[in-house]
Amino acid sequence: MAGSSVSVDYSVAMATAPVAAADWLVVAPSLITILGGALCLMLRKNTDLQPKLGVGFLALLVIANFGLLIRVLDHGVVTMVMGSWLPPFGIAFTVDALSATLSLIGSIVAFCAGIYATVTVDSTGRRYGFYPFLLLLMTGVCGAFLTGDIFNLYVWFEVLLIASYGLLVLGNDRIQLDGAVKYGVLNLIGTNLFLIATGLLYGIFGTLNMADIAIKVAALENPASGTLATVAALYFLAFAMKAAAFPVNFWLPASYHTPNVVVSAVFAGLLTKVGVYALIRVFVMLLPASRGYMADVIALVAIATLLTGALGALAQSEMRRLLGYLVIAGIGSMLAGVAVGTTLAISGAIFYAVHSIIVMTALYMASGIMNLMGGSYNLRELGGLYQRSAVFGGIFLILGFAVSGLPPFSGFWPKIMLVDAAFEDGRSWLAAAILFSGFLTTLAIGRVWVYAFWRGGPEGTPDGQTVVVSGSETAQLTGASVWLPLGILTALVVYFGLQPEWMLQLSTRGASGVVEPLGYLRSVFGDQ
Amino acid sequence: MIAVVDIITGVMLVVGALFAFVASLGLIRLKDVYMRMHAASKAGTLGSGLMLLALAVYALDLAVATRAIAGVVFFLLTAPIAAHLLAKAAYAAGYRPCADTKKDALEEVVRPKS
Amino acid sequence: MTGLFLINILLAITWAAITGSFSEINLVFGFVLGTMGLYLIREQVGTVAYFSRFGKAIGLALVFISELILSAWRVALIVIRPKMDLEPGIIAYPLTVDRDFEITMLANLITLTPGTLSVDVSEDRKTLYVHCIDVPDPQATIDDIKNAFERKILEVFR
Amino acid sequence: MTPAVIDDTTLLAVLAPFAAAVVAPTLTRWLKHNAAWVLAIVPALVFFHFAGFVLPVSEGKTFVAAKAWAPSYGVNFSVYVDGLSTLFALLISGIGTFIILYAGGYLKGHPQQGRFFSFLFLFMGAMLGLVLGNNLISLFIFWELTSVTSFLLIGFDHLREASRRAAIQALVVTGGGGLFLLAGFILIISATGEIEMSTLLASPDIIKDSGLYLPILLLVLGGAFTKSAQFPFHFWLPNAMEAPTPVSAFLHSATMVKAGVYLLMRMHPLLGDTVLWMTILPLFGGITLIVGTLLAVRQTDLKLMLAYTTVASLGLLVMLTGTSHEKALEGAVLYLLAHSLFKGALFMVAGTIDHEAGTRDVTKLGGLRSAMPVTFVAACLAGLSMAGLPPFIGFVAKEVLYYGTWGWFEFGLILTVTAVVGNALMLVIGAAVAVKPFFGPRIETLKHAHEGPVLLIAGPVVLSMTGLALGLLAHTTGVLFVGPTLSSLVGSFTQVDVHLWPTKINAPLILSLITIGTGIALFTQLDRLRATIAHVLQVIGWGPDKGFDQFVSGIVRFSSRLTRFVQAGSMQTYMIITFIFVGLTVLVPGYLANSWPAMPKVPDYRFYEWGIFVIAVLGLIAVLVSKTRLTAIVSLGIQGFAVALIFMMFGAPDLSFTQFMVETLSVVILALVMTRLDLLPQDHRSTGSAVFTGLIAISVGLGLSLTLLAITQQPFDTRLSDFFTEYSRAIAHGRNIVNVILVDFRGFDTLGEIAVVALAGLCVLALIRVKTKPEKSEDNARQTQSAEAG
Amino acid sequence: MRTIIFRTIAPYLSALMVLFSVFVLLRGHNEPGGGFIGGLIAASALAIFGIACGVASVRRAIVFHPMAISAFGLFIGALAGIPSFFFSQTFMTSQWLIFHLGDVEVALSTPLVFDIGVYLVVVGSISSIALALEEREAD
Amino acid sequence: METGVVILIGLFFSVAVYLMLSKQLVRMLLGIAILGNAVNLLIFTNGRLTREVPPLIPSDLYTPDVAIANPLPQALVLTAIVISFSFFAFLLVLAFRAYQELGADDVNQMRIAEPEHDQTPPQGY
Amino acid sequence: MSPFEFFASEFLDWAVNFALGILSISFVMIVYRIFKGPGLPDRVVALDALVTVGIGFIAAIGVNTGYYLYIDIAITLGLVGFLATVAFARFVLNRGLAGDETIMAEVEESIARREAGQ
Ligand code: NA
Ligand code: NA
Repeated sequence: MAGSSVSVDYSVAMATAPVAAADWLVVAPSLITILGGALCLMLRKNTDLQPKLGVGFLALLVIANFGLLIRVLDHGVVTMVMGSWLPPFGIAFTVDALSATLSLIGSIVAFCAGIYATVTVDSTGRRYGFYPFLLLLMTGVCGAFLTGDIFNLYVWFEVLLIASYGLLVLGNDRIQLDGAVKYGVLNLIGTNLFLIATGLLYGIFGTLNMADIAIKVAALENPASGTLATVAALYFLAFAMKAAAFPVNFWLPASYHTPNVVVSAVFAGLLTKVGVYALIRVFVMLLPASRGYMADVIALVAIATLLTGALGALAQSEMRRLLGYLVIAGIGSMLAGVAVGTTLAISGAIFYAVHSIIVMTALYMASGIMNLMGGSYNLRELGGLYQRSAVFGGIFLILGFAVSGLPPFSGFWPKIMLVDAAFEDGRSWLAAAILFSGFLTTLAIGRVWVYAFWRGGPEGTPDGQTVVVSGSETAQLTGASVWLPLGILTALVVYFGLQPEWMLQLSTRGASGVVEPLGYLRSVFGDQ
Repeated sequence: MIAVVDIITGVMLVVGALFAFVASLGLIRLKDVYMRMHAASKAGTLGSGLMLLALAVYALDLAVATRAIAGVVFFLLTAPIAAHLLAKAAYAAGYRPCADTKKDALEEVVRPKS
Repeated sequence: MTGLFLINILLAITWAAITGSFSEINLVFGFVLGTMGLYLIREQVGTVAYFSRFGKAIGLALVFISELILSAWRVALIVIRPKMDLEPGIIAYPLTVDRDFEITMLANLITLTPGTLSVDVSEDRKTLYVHCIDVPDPQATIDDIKNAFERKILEVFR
Repeated sequence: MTPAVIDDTTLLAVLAPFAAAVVAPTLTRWLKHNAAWVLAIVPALVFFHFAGFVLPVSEGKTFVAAKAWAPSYGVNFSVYVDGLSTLFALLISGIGTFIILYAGGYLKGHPQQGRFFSFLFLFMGAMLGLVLGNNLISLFIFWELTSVTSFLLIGFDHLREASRRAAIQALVVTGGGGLFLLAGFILIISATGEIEMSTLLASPDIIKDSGLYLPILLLVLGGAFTKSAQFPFHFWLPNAMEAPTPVSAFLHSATMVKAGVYLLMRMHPLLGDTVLWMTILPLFGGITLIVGTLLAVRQTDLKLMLAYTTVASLGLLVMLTGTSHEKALEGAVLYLLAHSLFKGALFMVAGTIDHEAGTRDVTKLGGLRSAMPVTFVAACLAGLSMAGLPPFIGFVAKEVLYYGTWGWFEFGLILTVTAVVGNALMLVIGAAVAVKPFFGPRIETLKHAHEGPVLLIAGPVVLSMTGLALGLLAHTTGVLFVGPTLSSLVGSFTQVDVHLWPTKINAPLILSLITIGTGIALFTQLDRLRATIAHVLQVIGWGPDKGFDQFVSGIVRFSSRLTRFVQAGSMQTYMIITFIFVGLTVLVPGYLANSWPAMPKVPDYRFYEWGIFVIAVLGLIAVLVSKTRLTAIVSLGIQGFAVALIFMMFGAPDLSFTQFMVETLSVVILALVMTRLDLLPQDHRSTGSAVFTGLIAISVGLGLSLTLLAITQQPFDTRLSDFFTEYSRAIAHGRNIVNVILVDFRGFDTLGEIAVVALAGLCVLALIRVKTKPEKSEDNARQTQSAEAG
Repeated sequence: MRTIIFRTIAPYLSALMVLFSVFVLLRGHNEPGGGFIGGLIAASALAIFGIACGVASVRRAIVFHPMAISAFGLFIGALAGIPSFFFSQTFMTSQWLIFHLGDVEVALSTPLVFDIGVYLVVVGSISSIALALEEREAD
Repeated sequence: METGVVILIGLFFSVAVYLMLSKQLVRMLLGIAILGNAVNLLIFTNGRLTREVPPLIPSDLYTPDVAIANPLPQALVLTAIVISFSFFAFLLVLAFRAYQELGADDVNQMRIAEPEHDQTPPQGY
Repeated sequence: MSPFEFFASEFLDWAVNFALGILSISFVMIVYRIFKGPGLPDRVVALDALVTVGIGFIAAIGVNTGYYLYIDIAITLGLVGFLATVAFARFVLNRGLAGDETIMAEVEESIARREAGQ
């Protein structure tokens, strides 16, 4: 039965050259998370072991991603073809600066969430798979960032989607179920659109490898026309849904405030950014002509998202819903980068993505602490937190200013890059929208600060007095598990604000990598 | 030899198909669910069983043949059970047989007139 | 125990049948798998009676297949008849057999044979309720079943 | 001439206050309020450092120092030392020193005194970075930092709503203005390609020639006017008086509010001396001057009176800068210097009185001169300088600025009149603040007033004394400070000859006399004047301050309306909108790109193949028309079954195999689940909505069919499949190519896929097993609401 | 469904199906079938078993919690890709071990292990879902 | 060869969408199930269609001697089927639990996450 | 080939197509029953019949293409078809006993029909 008797030239089908052990870093994130997730799942019922295992594997994940980034910075784009099958036939993981950066930042956020969860996720949550869900969510996230195969990208999207479902419903509060229904159905439509577009793309080019597609698209004499135009539009719609761009972002405000706050934190950090990443990868690298063709539409969507997001935040009295809208506003900025599409713009978008991943997760964690301290998420019922802990107040203010794009924090740099790029592209309205959205965000954050922190107590507290709210689970606030992750993320926010150079270089490198993907193609097909 | 096999296969296929057809016809024409079950669970099973065997014959391959037979046996095991369960369930749920059904021994057991 | 062993052998043979290779190694493998399969249902196989007389079993099988063809034919006739004047009914059939396995066997045979379909077994396992597609004379049908099947089953399992 | 590069000590000098900010709380925990003595050393050192630049700068030298910050984006942390920046740096660090001391006394024993110190230092550092900033981006960063720190300082007394409101107001106005400035700067950078102020100043016409002058000017003014509280953005400044007095004295009189003026002066060579410039600035400056003084007169609270005069003075400065007239600019520089000194001093006096007497209401104060002699002296000196009487620097400033305005071609008169009126009213306030509380009969206050401690007195005394000294040494002042600063304004080395006593009777002198006369006259009529203005304001009944609240609540209400509209909360609406966009997406591009397929010919399907299609269609219809969910579920089986047959008929046994299994299992799971559900049997849809949704559905299906058809009519590249076919058995040892693809060629997909399956299992487990907690009461409320809704 | 007829026959049917599912799994590399379909068949077998004889007996029969089985499948599925690391090949490069037992040629390979992983995952998850739903009805 | 299937696919999509636009969760789910089939058929058709020749290699050959159906889309669809099945199962149970806890299968009545009468944002300072 | 062999293969081709044709007609009839009902059990019986006939169809296709592997699909189909029927039977039973409104309506209908003497 085996083909040993027939003589075939393996070298025409398989990569026969020995692979450096370091190249395995490319699959390390996927492997670590899958094995870790599976292990946690097997030992599901040992609820004490779960956090140790989970956080341990997440730490491994961070290390692996860090190593991968180093590898990419040293050796340029790294490619591994699974099963040694030559591209475009096998599935290739192709990692450039963009992929590695986002993967690393994402894993850091997940790691912090893993620690934070040791406090906020009870034994039931552990028993019913919080850590497996989190780890396998990261399988999806990292896989999506690292893969170089469009269908494989779809698979990772699904992995992270189903994992997010699990996290979303964990606990089964009525509000969760409600949120999950909307989140579930709408996101399923999104991934189905992605799959449809991919199927059609395969029908056009007969290939699935991104590099291969990029080459074939470039070879077309009119790359923005014909059925490809429809495919591009479908991709845009699909990823816009994933990225929660207006007006197809209903699922986000409907669900992000419903689950356990640490879950909201992870979602806010990671999910939408994967959509943005896919948008950049597919639109800037694979279908540049279509991007140019649709630039005005994208810009329009970006403006709408920026404004509806920021205004939405102003309209909320519930902390987590407010933050949900801030996530959306941030997406608007990244979309603006995609709309402009220059290297500066894309690097701005990438930097913004990194910033947004960190700061939104941190803000949700902070809102969780606000709830623990003030016994509520509602701005009407919150108050006196600045009295309770000035340090926490400071942290919140830093994060708030960061998300508003005020210097000297991480949000500032991408903002000026994007505004700059928009001006240079002659899109003053886009620039104005970015700035105005930042202004509204400042106002929203200022209101939160005034109500929850400066005000002496809940709404109706007499002027000049303090009413101490009986902070419900203050016990959980003692101990590092809540503060450490928040501290790490805040430190990053400050670091990227004060020392932006490293991230600037990374994002610029990532951006030029997708704008002129020659390095990417070389690493897949060699010098051809 | 091949020719003979072809003929046999053809005949089995036609007969099987006709039985299947009869089963569906019964499904349409018979009056209530219980009677329809007769058609489906007998003629249907026999028909498709025959056609499966036809494939086995056509294959002229022990492996295929044995598998086909195993399959047929399997249907013969499942079909009656399926019918039985469905009939039991339908009756317990309260679905009445058609008016022609004069004798109904289950009536007083399941729905005693009290 | 011998019953179990027999069934295991049967499973092994089934395995050989579906894989289509009666080589020793494959039979052994089939036996192993069969054992695993039986392990799965270890709790349920307690009541099994094993066939004492294989010949009779074969006989039973033959009868039953012929009956099946016959019944299918009858149904066919009934169905394609332009106007059907049927007298369907549900009759209570007094069971002689009392073992689960035998009752099941009988019920299935009845279902697969002319115009009858086992609907239910009474709690006390004394009566089998049978739906008949055309019973001008219930007693006749009951006798049919008694002679056609129940006797044979008793021959096989006792 | 090109600026000389100096070592990094200047950079450190800018950073020093930040370091102080870090240590301040700890230090204060140890030394209590006496920490002020130690902390004050920092700004003092900074002061002396910059004092070292005075002589070289007065010889026309300029210096730069830079550290790379974000080189990939051309951002450096760099300073540009010239006359203007030196003057400001000295004011900030000098006054800062005494503010720190004053704060030590003023907030003595306050639990958060340490935090207060570090906020002050943060601000100080930001301010230094701003005025010395050479790199536009870093300049902007420090600019925003001043807004942020002032937000924290204004809201320092955060338990009081007024403070919170004032803080938000300041943040919104100055922070919002900052965005204009940022846009302006980025435009400058992209228009000129230059990011360093010094290089920009080296070629002054670069912006005017860029073609983006207008937007740049407007955006920069947007930043400057908000920061420097020009009408109509002036309202936040008086409210900022909610902050503790040291803050008012430092930020809202001497330094921060002058950042806008600084920016205008700094960019005068680049943006100034144009019709636009000379129209907008004098206009807004003049209005601000008059409005500010009138409102000041209306006040009785010492701090508020001072605050409004600050507004007025800022207006005056903007007005003068707007003339682009050398003499007027000289006046502006002098006035800037004078104002910082006397206003700083007067604020501290006001604070001291408040601190010692317990009230700041000028009507409740009187005869304190005996109780607080030193404060009294300081107050007088500062007040006289403010009133513009000799021999104070204020007088000198007034002389020069009159000289400037008088000589400013045709509009000179208007400007001069404005200046005179403004100054006269300013004199009134100066008198009211410096004289009224101390003279007249002693009014007893709730706290028995007596002289404050050294920490409180040091500031006022030194500052007012300096005001006097600079006046007496007018010439030196001119040479050391005014000349160099003026050079920065006009963009070329300029020397000035300032003297205290007018050499001959000329217009300025007469104007001064008129001013003084009018002032004294008005002072006697102060109460009536106050009443009149109060009445007028009452008649108007609206001001930008009220407007701010209306703006905020308005935008909040608007946003909540908008959000309710776009996020309506109804799932069906979400779905409809989403699918409308899907429909557009699949139809519009095809239409635009005209990529519709050719008319296909009828395919040669066999009889039974058509049969399968028919079953599929029937299955779909069955699901659609099924009245009850049960029928629908059963019908669902039909179309799934048909799909499996289609797969089989096109040579995909594995697919139809799987499809059969999956379809049946779906039905089974449906049945299992449905066993517990009681659902509405009907799909209620009005004809209208049925048609509407039907159209959406059809457009989606149509668009996808057309696209798919168009694609399948194109030739197809079977490269991948050929490869798999070629090596499936030869290398991968498998004859079922599909399976080999699944477990080998594309095994990684399958790995992800089984992860999905495993997770789905876990999800369902979590869904079914975890019991829902009994919900909170408000959820109950909402539940009932939604019940009513339904 | 508490009926003697069904309850008596179902266990044998299940055993038969499991047998068949293994067959489908093992021959998948060369004929239609494979881990996924095999898994589904086995899962259906367990479902029938559960419907006939109650969920508890199924749980006892399979000893481990179905999700644990599923997790184990995922685990070995991922592990199956790793051996190539030691031959300095890329992830999931298949490794073959072919030897002869009597007349039949037995081929052990990492893809086979992987496929078994798939099988276990599907059996575990699907039966977990089915059983969980069954239980709700039982109670 | 493709035409008929393509038209059928369009029909599948239309029906799926129409059902998903129902306000009844269960019908929505039926729509999702059909949508899955539609997408699978679409991918399958994109690989072009060949009648009745499965991508299998006869046991006596190393490469098939006749033109076979395109195996890749089959593998992709297989993956997609499995995934959509998993999602279907999840959503089904989710709907079931939602119905249990929220007491409604009318999605428009599921207003706990986003209540009908939502709080207005706080005013003042 | 000999005329007999020729006839044989001709006959087989005809038989296969005939069978497939007949079966597709049966499919349509069965689907009609699923439409018509009237009761859930009727539909379930029909669905079960659909599967049963499908098995025959598959076998015919197998003969048509000469791929015997279709047998396994047929076997599996029979298996899951059985499962589906069982599940539905159980559904009918539980809902019937639980007094599900839809099923009760159908039951009433069947009673009415019986009393109407149909
Ligand atoms: Na059957
Ligand atoms: Na019978």
